[in-house]
Amino acid sequence: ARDQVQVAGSSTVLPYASIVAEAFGENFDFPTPVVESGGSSAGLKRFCEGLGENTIDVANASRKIKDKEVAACAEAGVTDIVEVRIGYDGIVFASDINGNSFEFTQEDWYKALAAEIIVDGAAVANPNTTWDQVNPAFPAQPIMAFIPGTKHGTREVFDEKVILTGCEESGDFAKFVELKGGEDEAEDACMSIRTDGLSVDIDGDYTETLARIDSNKDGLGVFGLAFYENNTDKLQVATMAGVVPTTEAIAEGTYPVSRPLYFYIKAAHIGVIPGLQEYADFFVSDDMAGPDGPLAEYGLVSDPALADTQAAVAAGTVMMK
Amino acid sequence: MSDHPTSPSSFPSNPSGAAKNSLLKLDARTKKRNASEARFKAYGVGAIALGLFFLVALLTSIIGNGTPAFKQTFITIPIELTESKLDKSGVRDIDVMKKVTTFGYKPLVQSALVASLQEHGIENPFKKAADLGKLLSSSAPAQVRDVVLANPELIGQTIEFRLLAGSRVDGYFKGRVDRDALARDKNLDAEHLDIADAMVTAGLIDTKFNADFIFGADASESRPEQAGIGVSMVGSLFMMIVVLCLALPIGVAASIYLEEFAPQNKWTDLIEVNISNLAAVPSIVFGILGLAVFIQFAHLPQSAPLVGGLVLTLMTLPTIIISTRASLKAVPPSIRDAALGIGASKMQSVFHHVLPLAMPGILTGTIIGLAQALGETAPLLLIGMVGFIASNMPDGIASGFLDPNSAMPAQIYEWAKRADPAYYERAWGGIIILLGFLMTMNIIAVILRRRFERRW
Amino acid sequence: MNDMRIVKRDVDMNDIKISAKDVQVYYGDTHAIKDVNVEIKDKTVTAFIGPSGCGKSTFLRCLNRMNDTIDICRVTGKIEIEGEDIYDKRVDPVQLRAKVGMVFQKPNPFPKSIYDNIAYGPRIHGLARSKADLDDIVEKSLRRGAIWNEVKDRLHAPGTGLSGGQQQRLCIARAIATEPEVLLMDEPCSALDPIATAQVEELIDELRENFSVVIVTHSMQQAARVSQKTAFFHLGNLVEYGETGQIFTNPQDPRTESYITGRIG
Amino acid sequence: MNDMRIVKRDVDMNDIKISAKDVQVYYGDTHAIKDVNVEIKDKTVTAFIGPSGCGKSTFLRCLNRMNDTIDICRVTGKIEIEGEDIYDKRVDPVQLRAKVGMVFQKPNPFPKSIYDNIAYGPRIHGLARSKADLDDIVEKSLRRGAIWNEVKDRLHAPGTGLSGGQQQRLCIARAIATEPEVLLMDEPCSALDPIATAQVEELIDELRENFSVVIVTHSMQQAARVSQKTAFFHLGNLVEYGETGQIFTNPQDPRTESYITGRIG
Amino acid sequence: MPALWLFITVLVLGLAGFILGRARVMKDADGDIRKLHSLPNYYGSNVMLSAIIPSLGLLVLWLIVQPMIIQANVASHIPTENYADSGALNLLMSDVRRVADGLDIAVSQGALTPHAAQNLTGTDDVRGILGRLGVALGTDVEDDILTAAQEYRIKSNIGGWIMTVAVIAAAILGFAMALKVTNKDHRARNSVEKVVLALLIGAASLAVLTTVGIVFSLIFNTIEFFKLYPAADFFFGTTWAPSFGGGSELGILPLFWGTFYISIISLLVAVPIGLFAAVYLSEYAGPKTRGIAKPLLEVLAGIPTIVYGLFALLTVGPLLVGMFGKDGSFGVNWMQGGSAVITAGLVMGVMLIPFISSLSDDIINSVPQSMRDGSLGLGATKSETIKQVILPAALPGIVGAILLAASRAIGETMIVVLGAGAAARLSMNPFEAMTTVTTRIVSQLTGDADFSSPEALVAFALGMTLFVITLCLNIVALVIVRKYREQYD
Ligand SMILES: Nc1ncnc2c1ncn2[C@@H]1O[C@H](COP(=O)(O)OP(=O)(O)OP(=O)(O)O)[C@@H](O)[C@H]1O
Ligand SMILES: Nc1ncnc2c1ncn2[C@@H]1O[C@H](COP(=O)(O)OP(=O)(O)OP(=O)(O)O)[C@@H](O)[C@H]1O
Ligand SMILES: [Mg+2]
Ligand SMILES: [Mg+2]
Ligand SMILES: O=P([O-])([O-])[O-]
Repeated sequence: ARDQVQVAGSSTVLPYASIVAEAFGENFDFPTPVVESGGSSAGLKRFCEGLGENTIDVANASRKIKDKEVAACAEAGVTDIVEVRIGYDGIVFASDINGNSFEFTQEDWYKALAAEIIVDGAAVANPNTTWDQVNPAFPAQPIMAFIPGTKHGTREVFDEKVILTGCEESGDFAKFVELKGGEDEAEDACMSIRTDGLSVDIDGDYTETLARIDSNKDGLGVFGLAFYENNTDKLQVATMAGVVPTTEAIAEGTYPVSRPLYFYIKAAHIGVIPGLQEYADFFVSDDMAGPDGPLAEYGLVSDPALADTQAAVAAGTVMMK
Repeated sequence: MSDHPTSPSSFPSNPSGAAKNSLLKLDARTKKRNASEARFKAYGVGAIALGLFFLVALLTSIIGNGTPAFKQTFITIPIELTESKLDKSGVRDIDVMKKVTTFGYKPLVQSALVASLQEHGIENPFKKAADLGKLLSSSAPAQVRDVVLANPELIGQTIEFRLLAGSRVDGYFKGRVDRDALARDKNLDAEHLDIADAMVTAGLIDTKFNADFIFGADASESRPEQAGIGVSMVGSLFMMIVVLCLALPIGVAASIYLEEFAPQNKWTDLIEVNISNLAAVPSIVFGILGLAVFIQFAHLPQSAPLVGGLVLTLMTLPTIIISTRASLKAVPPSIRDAALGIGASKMQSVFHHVLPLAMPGILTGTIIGLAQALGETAPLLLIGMVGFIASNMPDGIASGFLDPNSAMPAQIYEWAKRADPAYYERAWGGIIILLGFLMTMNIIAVILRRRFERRW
Repeated sequence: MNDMRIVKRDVDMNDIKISAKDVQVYYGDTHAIKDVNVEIKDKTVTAFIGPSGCGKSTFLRCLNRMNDTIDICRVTGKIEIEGEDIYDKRVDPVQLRAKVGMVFQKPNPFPKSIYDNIAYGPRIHGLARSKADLDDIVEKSLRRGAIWNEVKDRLHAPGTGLSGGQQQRLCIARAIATEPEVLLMDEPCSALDPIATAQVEELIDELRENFSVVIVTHSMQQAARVSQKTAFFHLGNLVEYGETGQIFTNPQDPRTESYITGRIG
Repeated sequence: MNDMRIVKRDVDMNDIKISAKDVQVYYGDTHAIKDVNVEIKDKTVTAFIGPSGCGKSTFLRCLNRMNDTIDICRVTGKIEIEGEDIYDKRVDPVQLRAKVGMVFQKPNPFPKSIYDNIAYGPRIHGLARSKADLDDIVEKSLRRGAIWNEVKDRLHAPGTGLSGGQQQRLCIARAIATEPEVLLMDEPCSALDPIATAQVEELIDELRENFSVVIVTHSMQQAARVSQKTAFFHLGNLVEYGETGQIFTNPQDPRTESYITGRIG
Repeated sequence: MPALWLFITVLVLGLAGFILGRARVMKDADGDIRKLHSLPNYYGSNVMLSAIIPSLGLLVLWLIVQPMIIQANVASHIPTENYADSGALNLLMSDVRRVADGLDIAVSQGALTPHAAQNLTGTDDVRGILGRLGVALGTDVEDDILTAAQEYRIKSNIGGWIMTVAVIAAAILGFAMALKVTNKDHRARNSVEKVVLALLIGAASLAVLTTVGIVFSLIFNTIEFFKLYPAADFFFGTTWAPSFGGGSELGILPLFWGTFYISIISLLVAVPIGLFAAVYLSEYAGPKTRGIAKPLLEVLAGIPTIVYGLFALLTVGPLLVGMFGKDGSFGVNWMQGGSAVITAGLVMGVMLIPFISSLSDDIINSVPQSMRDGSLGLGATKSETIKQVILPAALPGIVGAILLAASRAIGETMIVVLGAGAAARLSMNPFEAMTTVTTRIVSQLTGDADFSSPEALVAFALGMTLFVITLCLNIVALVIVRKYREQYD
């Protein structure tokens, strides 16, 4: 019989899960859990294959599970799911350490990366090619943005919390509603990113973004906070809406671009797979996920409502259907 | 001819100028052909030189980036194992002592470091022991705890421990980290480096060859200094055993059937096309197949090298089959005739004569197929072999095949993604080991291949 | 199998060993053998003669189903050995070829040592009880193939490193090492000097005492010397078949006569 | 190249074309050719005779440096063609082989069509100015090789699908298609019937008018018929070399005599 | 008896059969192997195979069929009103099996006596008992499930015994029958060869089975995808723009074009270099050079693709931009960023060199020397010989090698992601970023989209389409090889 906890899913959650798993293995008699990476979606898919030893116990996700997925899970017999929010992932904008510094607003990013913007009341293909055209306060550095590819959940956050917000703030959104004839259409118009090569989708990981900035010093990249904090020797971070991204700022909610991270447990496996409950408890314990714990130290933005989560995990509260 | 006036058949050269075409002088056409010959040969040399040049370029960058991974910085300090902290009950009951987690050991280790600095008269600007403790790897408490739990009698004594230094400190001694870079790094300050320098002078810090990198297990994101590739190397080894034991015989058997026995008809054409087509199937699709067939249908364990090996076998088969068939085809029919004419059965003619002659090609296919299998990550993603799988070394054959493990390329791929730059050098170091592994694997095949090579 | 063979031996001295009826061979669309009917006697040497390209090799290869290995080759008609149809489904071509050995027109030694070339057949047929036995067979075969003296010091050198004529004799030795009942020899002496030729002819004569031999040759003298029966092929037809003496002295068909006297090629 | 050759032709009818001095050939440690000295005349047919394995092919292959292709083969001594050392560094074996053509002992047609087999040489040497020219050369060569009638309807069928004797004639045709000055023929008639043999001999005779031909044969009759000079090899030695008539009627060396009379092999 | 032990027993029987069969026939022939139809080992093998093959076949078949039969049988114990459809029944049955397996474990570990296990009722805490033993149960066990599970256990137990008996009987029967016919005239070789042939066929079928497996593992999700996304838009769409909010455009054309373009460029690099290297190695180089250079080149195939990817990203890309980019050394300003089709193509080409060079070298090396002699003897230069005689003769093998390299190029991800970028684009310009089908399969499969959304399912449709397209290409290649193949002798 399988005696280790089997975890799969998000590569964003992986570092945190691996820190927990390692400490769990060191401090408990249970074997070190296996934490696979492969993406939130792939993890949830395997999570929802069914119950049993040949399926995983825990799925990590950098987004909330979707209703359709819950339904698919239920269809395969995975009816009782415990949802655990472990904290937040800050998303930051950084450039080469030796380059110019930036203080962005969402509007700047929208103006720089949208496929179309409103100029003189008409939607035109984005004419901006240097940052000073976007915002005169910026240097005349060519626009070159490395943003997460469409496979990454981060992209969704970026689209909605940066580009769409920027679109709304600039007032272009209202104009688009007028022009395109509907809010949905306007949203689509706002969030479509230019494809002329000034914005580059990164399908790989943050290391790839970093490498691209390394080989193109004009580049600006989108990173996770934890990643940035480990690479402060190469990157300088930009402020967003006047706030410097730090764990504190994100926890307080003043820094606007972040997303919650989760993991999901099969309730049916609790008490069956040895160590599963203990692993979940340990993960959300103050020792690990608390504001001074190793996860926060590594870059996780601790959840202010951690105590509630701890209680829910201990009680094995399952999601409402 | 005029070059050889002493030649016995020498004649006065023809006055009309119709020069005889001397062998020693190339005629125009031969010159042209020779030039094209020389060009052709030069292309060959050029091709090989180019190939080798790329190899050297790649190897240089691999080795240049990867060698630091083989060295590691250690901090040696005495730690007092206070009973009041580690075993309040005082009865040395392991189960009770286990209640003290690494979080309990951490302050102990950190204060020991402070004490050690004081003892050596090294100035310590940090008020909190925890701040100074950033010099140490976060693995230190676990390291101490393991020793204590294994030898409870040590409690109460002061023991000298050789602990891993944190990755930034290690990076400092390898030239990766400097004081400027630390200005905005919350993990370490420039003062730490001053202390580290002083500690080197005091003999508390040294940088040594790090065998744990070659033999150890993976570590979490927060402790690159502890990570090793050994366990995943064993994972790869077991997978390669599966691949070799299955793909080679099955591939050769399938090729023999298709090339030597199968009737030539639409069906075999279909199979032939199918096999070449399998080679073009993206490897991740084999992962989908493996997950469905081996884990969900056959209920084999997840993350197991056995399953990984099976998936890679399916992936390697086409390579071996294609190369085997090509070399079987290249054996001249007269050899088959000779054997059949003596009364050998078709089977005997194939196994006794054709197969040995096709062996070089088969081995080449094996070399290439195994190289591919050894370096493949994508299909492993779907069967649970990529991620953080820090198991211990398998403790037997069965456990080697069935217990969760990763593989070298998956490990390298994971490392390459990790945020701490210290993992960067480890990824390259891992590649060095992977290549070493590959070449060791190849050597046997290459030697065998040379023995089988002959012309006829 | 062996002893059966021996039992069968003394049934009839001039028994019919092989009979071919209405044999047609096609290479793709080319009709290479047309309607050949022939009866080959046991313990007899039969010579096939005829101009180059007339189908001698093709027909010879039919007799032990070596044509099976040529994809485009199609054989119809009936060929019987000792009354058994060799193209019958139940017949194992392997057993057939063990019984009907062959020396090919182009020498084709295995890329192995000379010793292994000879020993291969006896090994797979289990003709040797021991290593010494095998050594014996190898030596005997090489001697009978008239090549022993030349190769005795280099038994473990590759067979492909021999001269053309040596290779040919090696192939003869290889074929007789398995002691077939019928031996088909496709121009076995083409690359041999007169002495070696004489030795091989002697071998053929000796084989005839127990087995039957079919030999393709371009040398009328040789055919006359070694064979009792001669078949003359021309353009895929078996033009004439009969006692060697008669064929050479008193041919029935004008084509045979022209060929023998050197008028058609 | 062609016309130049014709100019040279009439220099001397009995010029020495090839002279070999102290030629030794080793295959690894085997000493295959020992101290051979021979002078081959231009516009003459020279026959090499000798028992199988005596080194005829080996020596023949020295004359156009085909031995270069055998790794373990080592040649010492001096071989001159028209006074030029062919083993000289400056000599291009390619040019040499264009001048000294060769028909190998084992027919080795290319796995190409019959047409391409023949056209291959003329193409690489640029002997044809046009497609029609090439067709011409092919037809002429096949006719001279006495195989035109058999293959004229299947010029685009593969050369490997021919009978043994046809392949041999194809190789002869292939060799003469490039019009070499010297033609080395290693048992060119071994697989041929008497008529085809006669045709090839006729070809040789015709070639002699302009070129020199060296032929290896096991048939004394053939040697006597076609050659003016004969060299007898034995165990790697050139035992005797002289006028054909003299060698066959009045051999100086007892070994020659034994061989001719059929006593040593 | 557990299957493993049964398996071992059969193997031991087989081994005994080998020894006995051999001994028997030797005795029959009075120790004179010349009297045998086949070599003695064939007789031994024949007995061994007769003992092993049918019985193991039976074992495997039994292991597959028995649960099916028992399941059908046991399912009748579950009232029809408890489940809605066959899917739900399946779910229930898997529960039954899990409970039954759990009870087995409980009994074998001594947590329950066999008797107690059969007498548990729904009121007992079955889930708790089994949970403590590490058996995962989704819900509390209901009465009829438990009954069914107990029934299941009884039947499998009985079935297991019958299986043991049947398999051993089959082995002994095969053993005995084979031994009985073992005499000196028995055609043992033919029998053994038949079995070997069957094994060879089996191995070949495995390749076919793999194909079937791949098609099956892709087809259902592909169909699912086409239910959500119009096929015409997928096959003829010229935009690839997946997005999380829905409204994705998932046209395959730009991906297919990218795949094609990058593969072509990589082959343009690898084929000439590989072929020239192969020719040089086999025709010009001495054994020493060859012995060193060939394995060295093969190392290129073993370097992990991530290294090539980084090489493309960090070295080749910037280098090319330095040449073709703005202010580049050629001053042409063709290239904007380092990520481009040409970057990935070049680097991938390097990786593919050994695929072509090594395999072709082996094939060229096995062209008979007489072919070379024939050509050289006509005064051809080595290169003429190679180009016109040897390469055509080696064509099938070379085409095989090229196909293998092309396949690898089509299937590669890492180099493309890092070297060519992730942007799907339909453009002729090799200096632009593009992407391939395979990388999109990987990224959509490992991405964050809802796994039942078209954005995730498209991976399967892409896989399926790629499969069909490469199949067509392979058919073309086969036809070409057939046409130009030159069979030497
Ligand atoms: N490739 C080789 N490697 C080693 N020995 C060889 C090789 N080729 C020929 N020999 C040996 O060299 C000697 C001379 O061989 P060669 O082929 O010249 O004989 P030959 O006179 O042509 O005989 P034949 O009439 O049988 O063709 C023979 O003893 C032969 O075994
Ligand atoms: N593999 C083949 N494919 C096509 N045609 C073939 C093949 N083998 C032989 N032939 C043709 O069949 C006819 C008979 O060939 P066969 O080899 O039987 O002649 P042969 O009598 O042995 O001649 P030779 O004395 O030249 O060896 C010839 O016209 C030949 O071209
Ligand atoms: Mg013939
Ligand atoms: Mg010879
Ligand atoms: O792997 P992710 O799901 O976090 O992108």
